[in-house]
Amino acid sequence: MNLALPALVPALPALGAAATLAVGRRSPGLARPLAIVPVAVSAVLALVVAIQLGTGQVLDAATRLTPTGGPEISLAIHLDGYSSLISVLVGLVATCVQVYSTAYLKDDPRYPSYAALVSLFTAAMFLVVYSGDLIVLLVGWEVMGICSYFLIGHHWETEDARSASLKAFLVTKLGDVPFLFGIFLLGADAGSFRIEDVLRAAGDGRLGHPTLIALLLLAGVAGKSAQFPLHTWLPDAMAGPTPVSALIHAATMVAAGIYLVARLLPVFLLSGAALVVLAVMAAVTMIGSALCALAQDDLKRVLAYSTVGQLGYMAGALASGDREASVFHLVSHGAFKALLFLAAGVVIHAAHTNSISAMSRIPGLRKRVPDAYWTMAIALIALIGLPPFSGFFSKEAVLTAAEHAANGEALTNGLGPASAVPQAAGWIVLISAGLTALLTAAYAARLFLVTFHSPAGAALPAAGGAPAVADHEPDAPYSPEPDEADPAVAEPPAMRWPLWVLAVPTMGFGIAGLRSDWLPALLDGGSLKPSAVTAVTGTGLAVVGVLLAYGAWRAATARTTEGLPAPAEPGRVPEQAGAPAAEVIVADPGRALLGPLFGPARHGFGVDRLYSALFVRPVEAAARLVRFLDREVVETYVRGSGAGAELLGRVVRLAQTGNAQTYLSALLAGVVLLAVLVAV
Amino acid sequence: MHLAYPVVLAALLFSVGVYGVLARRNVILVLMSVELMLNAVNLNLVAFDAWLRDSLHAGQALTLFTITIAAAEIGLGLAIVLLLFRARGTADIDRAIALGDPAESTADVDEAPVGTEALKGRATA
Amino acid sequence: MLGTALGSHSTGQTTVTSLAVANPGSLIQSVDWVAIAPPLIAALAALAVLVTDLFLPARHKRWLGRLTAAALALAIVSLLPLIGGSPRATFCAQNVTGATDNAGCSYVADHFALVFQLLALGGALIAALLSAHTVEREELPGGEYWFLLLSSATGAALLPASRDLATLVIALEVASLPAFALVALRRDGRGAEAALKFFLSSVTATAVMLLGIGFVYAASGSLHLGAVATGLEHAPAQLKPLAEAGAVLTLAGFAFKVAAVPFHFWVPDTYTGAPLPVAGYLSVVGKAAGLAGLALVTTIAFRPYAHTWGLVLAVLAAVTMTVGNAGALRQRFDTRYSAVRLLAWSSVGQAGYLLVPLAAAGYAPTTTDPLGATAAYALIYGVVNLGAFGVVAAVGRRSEAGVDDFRGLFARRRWTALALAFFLLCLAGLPPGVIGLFGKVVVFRAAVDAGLGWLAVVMAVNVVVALYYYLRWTAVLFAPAPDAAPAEGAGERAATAPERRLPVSLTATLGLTASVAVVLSVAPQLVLQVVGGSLF
Amino acid sequence: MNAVLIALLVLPLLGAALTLAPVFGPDPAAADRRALRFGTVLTGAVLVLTVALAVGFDHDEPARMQATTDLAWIPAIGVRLHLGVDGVSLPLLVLTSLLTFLCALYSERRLPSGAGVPSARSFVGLFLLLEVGMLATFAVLDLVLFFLAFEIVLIPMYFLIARWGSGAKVPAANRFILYTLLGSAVMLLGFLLVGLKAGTFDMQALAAAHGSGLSHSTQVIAALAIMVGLAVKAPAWPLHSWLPDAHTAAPTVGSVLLAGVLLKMGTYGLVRVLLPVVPDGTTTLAPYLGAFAAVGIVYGSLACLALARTGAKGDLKRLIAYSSVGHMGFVLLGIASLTPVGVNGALFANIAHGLITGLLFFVVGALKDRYGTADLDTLAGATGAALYGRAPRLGALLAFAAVASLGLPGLAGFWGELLAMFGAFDPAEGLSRPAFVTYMVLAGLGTLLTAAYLLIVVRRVCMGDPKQPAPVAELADLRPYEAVSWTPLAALTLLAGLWPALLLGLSDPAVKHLLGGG
Repeated sequence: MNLALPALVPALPALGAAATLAVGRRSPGLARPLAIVPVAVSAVLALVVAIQLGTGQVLDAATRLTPTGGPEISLAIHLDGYSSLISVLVGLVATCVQVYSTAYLKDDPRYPSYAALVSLFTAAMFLVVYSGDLIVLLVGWEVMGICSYFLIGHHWETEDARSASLKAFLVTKLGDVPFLFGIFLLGADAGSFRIEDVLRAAGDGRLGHPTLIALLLLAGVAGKSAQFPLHTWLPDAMAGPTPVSALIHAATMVAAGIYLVARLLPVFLLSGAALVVLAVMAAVTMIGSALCALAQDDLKRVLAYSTVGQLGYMAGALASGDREASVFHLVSHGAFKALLFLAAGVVIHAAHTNSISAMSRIPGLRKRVPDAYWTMAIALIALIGLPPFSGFFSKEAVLTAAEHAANGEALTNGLGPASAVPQAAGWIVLISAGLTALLTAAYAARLFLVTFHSPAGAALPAAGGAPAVADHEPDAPYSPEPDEADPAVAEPPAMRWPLWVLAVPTMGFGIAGLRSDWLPALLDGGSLKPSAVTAVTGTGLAVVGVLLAYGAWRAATARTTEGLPAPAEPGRVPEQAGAPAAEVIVADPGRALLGPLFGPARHGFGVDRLYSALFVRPVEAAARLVRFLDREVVETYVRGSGAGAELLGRVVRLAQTGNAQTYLSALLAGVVLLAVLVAV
Repeated sequence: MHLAYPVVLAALLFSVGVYGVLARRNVILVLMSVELMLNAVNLNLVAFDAWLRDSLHAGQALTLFTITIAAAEIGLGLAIVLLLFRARGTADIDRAIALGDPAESTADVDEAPVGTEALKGRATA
Repeated sequence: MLGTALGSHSTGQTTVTSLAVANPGSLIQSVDWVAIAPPLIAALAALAVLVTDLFLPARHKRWLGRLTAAALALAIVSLLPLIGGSPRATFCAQNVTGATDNAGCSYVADHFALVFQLLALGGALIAALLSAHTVEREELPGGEYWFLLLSSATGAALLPASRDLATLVIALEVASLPAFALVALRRDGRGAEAALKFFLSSVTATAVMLLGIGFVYAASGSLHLGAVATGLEHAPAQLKPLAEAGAVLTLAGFAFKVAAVPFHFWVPDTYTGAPLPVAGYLSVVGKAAGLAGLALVTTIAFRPYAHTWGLVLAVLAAVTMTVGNAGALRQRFDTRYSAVRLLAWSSVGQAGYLLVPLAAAGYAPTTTDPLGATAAYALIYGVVNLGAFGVVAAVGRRSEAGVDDFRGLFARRRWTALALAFFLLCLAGLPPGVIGLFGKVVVFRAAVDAGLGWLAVVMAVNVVVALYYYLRWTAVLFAPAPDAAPAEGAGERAATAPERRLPVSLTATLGLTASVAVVLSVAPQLVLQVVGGSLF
Repeated sequence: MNAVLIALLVLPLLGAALTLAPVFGPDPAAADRRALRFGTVLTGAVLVLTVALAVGFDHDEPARMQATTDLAWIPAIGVRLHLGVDGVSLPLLVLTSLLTFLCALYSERRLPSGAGVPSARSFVGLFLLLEVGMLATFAVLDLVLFFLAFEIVLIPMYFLIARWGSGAKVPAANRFILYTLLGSAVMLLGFLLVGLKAGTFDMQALAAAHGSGLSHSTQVIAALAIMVGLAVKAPAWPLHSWLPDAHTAAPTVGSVLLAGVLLKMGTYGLVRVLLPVVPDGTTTLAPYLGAFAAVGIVYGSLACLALARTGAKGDLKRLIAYSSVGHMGFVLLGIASLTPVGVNGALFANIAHGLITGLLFFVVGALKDRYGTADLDTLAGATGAALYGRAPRLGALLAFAAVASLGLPGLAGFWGELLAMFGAFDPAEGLSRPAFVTYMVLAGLGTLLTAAYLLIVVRRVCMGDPKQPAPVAELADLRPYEAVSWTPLAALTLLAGLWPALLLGLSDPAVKHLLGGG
């Protein structure tokens, strides 16, 4: 299998990006094909590479990029089952997003720069997936970060986009600095930055202090995959256009962290402590984000918190030593979460608002965007993890892995001794995974019911017919112009087609895990069949979650239809270009389920305020101190020496009185002084 | 005669000369006290020459030269004093201070030398 | 250290012209006329000028200037035969015991003497060229001016070659007395006052020096420098304080001439009061004479007390340059005479740099000879300083040029401004003034080699302080021309500055000094070769 | 080949001399135009010569000194006219001639004019003299000549700032020249101490001796003197206070050269003189240099943060000057680690900083010309200057430069900082490992702070609400001459980022030779 193909996969979108940037301003018409074709071709190439590689094979090839005086940095490729699986996912999602964006941002003047950045992002993601050298991986890693910064800041007219982009880049950069130190430690101990050398060194036990390395790498992963301590940037990143959220903040970039840990799992298996830390991190992320998702009013923020939660799942699987389950869940989650975001995009596009309570008061929303409605339903079912769809299988794989780790025989599939994974990690992951399954079912159901099926929307056709969208009062339900009513306009084909393409893997991909010669053969060969106990408990918890949400929703709608206004909650809605809506929550089961937790959950448990108090304010104080230090202390030294010279000059001039006798007396005094000095 | 007498006398003469130079207001008297100092030195030289019993009599030779130099200097000195008197109308040494450094102007004329530094502080700090 | 150096030169008593008869026993000594040629020519020229002045009508007075310049040139040329081979000594007394065979001689034309005679006579020549224009414009008494200049030059040329204290004193006085008269030649209040201050300070310093010489004579028993050195080594213990005091007092006289710190007060007043070329002459040739005297006295006569006067000179050097530069720093640019006053303070500062290698000679190991650094720096300083005085003469009418008259000179007279900028940067020691930079490098080298680290650092700081006022003056040169309605004072003076071409003598001076400085900048080896070999 | 190197130095010198002669015709306006054109042509010729030198350079043994000329100039004090180029100095030569050519191109259209600004002829003369000083510094192999070249640069830059600058230009120029002169005077003392004790001023011979002829105490004193002198030039933290004033007052072209090349002379001096000649002294002082470097990185970025805050009345050029202090902190950290990795990183960061900060100063200078002021608050207003909307290409270029400056991998800024930190991660033996690891952590924190203030600047300048009232109504986008003179910098930043072997391949063997001393 010649090396041209894998080398071409990351190169093509990069060249496409350059071409789009170059030609974008002069002939916007050309920008669309230049955006879609390279990404699509590279997706196909990724598939070809995957097929050529076949199952259970590892390909390593490298050429020196540069000497450094120490360990060399090389352009290396490390292809195995994981890389081909994820590269195909990335190719698929990226192509869908590019196609989807042509319609979504049809009338946006800055489309060429947007498309170029998405292509550059895809190239960077391919580089991370294929790269065999840690430093080159870091290059792809940070280029992804800067592309997400620019894309989040696409609508730089709005204040939210401006602050969200800055916050996203700084939080990920905060994670990347320890990540770099982790790479240094690995490079120094293994003598080279090549991943195969690092893995061999881990195998021979030549790594000096694995726990420190693992923790440093975890910091980077937490930053990039929005895990507990550094997750605050992802919900705000929803200020970017929805296709960006779909591509970057659902399927690819956030998955890079998990992919890296999967790649370097032997290093992590060397230290039990790191695995426990990973498990605790995953648990807190899962539960916290699920609770927050239950309380959000913005459709995209619900999905963002859901992504954070699902990434917690994958991290939990890794904490229990089974990277197969984690990647299996990663791929299936990538598919259905991308689908959810794109469908959400359609709904937001049609409803001109992000807030689900405002959507709930739009009559007949279901009718207007049927495709989005059905695909969203499928995706939500996959998210909840009910049997037929892929979500069920991948979630069960994670639960089985946790269960095995809990009773001591972790499914490390030959990467390390089963005993390497402490049972505590297994128990933490198992319990939190169960609880999150229930909460996930709850918020998914809440989302679906409130958005599409709230009675107020259906029961108030009469209140419709309000004038055009421009001047409608903040809390009046928005009613569409006549032409937007029929589905053909609300859902242009370019938006509809990708939904169904992504729906296929959402439904079918789960089965691929059943047969041992399909997916497991591609990966490490461990079985991915869910064990009976976890299957039953998992699904049971999911069903209970749905029922709870349904019950709470029924009660809430019953109360509203009798005229009892639900307690008004003027929530701040970071809306997109849609109408500002400080809306009244009509019938929200979340409030009933969460009770007292509803307020804090809505604002992400105050983590943002904590961080600004912990980090931002001390840095600003330090900056003011430095400015004072620079102006007062260093300056006084310099100015002082200048003034010293001036003072001496003034004294010398004063001595120059012009009187000859003063000169003579000074002269003789000097002579006497010298004579005494010498003679004595 | 022991060496001490002429040397002490010379020292006394020299200090009287120094006092005269520093204290007198009239320039001519200052000139006279300078002459005193020179003669004190001559006395010294001659005394040492005798005390050393120098065959080459270098001391006395130098005294001769010093006397001629003193004469020349006084000639010139008086000419200068005469010139000063004719130009300034006074021989008072304290009045001849026209050439001193002009007083510090209150505002610095050219751009304020703020920020300029000789960095003496910097070098020693 | 000097003894060994002198010893290495095997010199015989070379009888030269038929006039001198080698008669060892009798008091009539053979006189080596070629050796004493340079000061002799200058002296004869002085007499010639004095006599011809009587016969020349007023309108031919200019010829005296040309005669003086020719005589000085001839004197410089007469240095050439003495350059090669071994030093030639004359006026020797047989019965003086000294470390080297030349110890007894009063006049030794060795490498050291030749360099400083070149400096003295060269400086005098440039000053003569400079003063041709001033004598004519300020109606100074023609004959007397040239006679005094030549006689002072004779004294300055005699001093470096003299090897006993008496000749040193006489040479110093011969150099100083005409200078008092030169300063007073302008016959106005300012000239008189300047001359008075110069006179009083000089005379007092001479008296102190003679006192010191008396004590040294008492302690060592002889006046010849070589003999004094051996005498001081064997001086009895109770005479040691007397000898050391004598040594310091002797240094006072020369330190006055070099304008070291306690003796520098007369410099600004005298330079501003004196006619411009005289000020230039004093700042270069006067200082060179003082320096030569100091070098001779310290390195030959007081060699046993090397460390004491080494420290004294180091402290003196440090304080002198600091005071000189600090004084110059606060000069105001708008008053009259501020240009000359700034140059006066700058010359005090430069005297500090000149003293550094002398101090280093006290500490230096016997191998290297730091005196070369003083000679080299003095040569560079001489050329450049006289050039600067030349430009000040060209711009200001009498010596009243304020620095503000130079504002925008680049627009009016491009090449004069460039010349002054070049001279100032040489004085500051910054490229494009490359020769100034190498002068400073050589002085730094001497200090570092002798281990005087602290002095080198003080000098570094002083280079920076000095740069400030040199640069401000250079910046004024290139400042935009004074706008339409200048302040009344400056405007009136600037407007009347004659736009016509410079007189021939001034252009000659500026051309000579500028070309010498540029040639030296391109090939510093010409002047720095002095640094390499041992001077004595 | 050595003829090319000599021509490289002589050509601008003759050009500078020529501008003094009235050779450009009587009419001042035409003469100025011709003089500027002459300046561009000459600097272009110098660029062609340097490229020829680079092409002719024998790339597979960059450790050997090539194109050498060795003539005795002043035997009295042992100064030899010794020129030569190796892997360390070649990239710097190319960078200098490139930046000077681009500045000449830029100033042909955009010379700062105004009341009291001298003629373009003297500008070109000073400009060429500046180029001679810069090229000579990198090409010379004799300590005293290095000091001479170091000083040639001072007078032209002083006049560039004092005459063509803006704001409090004369005090800033005075502070620049006096501060740097004191530094170089102290450095001269160090050179003389080494030269006298070792017997020769020739860098190659001294490097070969690798400090054998010098006692330990001499080495420490000499190293201290040289390090202080050079630390003033590459502003190490406590000695940096001349840089912000100089940059705020300097004209655009002056700022580009001051940041692009003059700072590199200091760090180049550290690598060329300090490391090989006084190794023991450097090893004793390295931890302190590392400490000052690390503090410099954090201090510089915090100062920038203070300036970038709204309402802080921060001047954009002053901010970039402080960012230079931060970036040069990385270079000094790399050098202080005394390892091949660290020093390679330092040299790479040198070139990268030259390119990126040159571009930044060009763009900010253009902004200052368009808005009339570089004050961030007036520029940004309440929400931001929305440069993306009003002048998209200019905004994109500023964003590119800012992103490159914060060390985005894939652009030139990353490799220097990476290797410098990796060098500090395991410093040479004999240096205390924990100290250097703390410096590395501080440097890591520095990169985060750098990213913070640069992106704040991008946010306040490039982003913003277009409907917000702007200080300047109509804003011209990228002009053709600006595009021509800036694109090479952006292209090279990208090229050096994607293909670091272009520079590291040259410097690695040379650095191993310098450190190894063999």
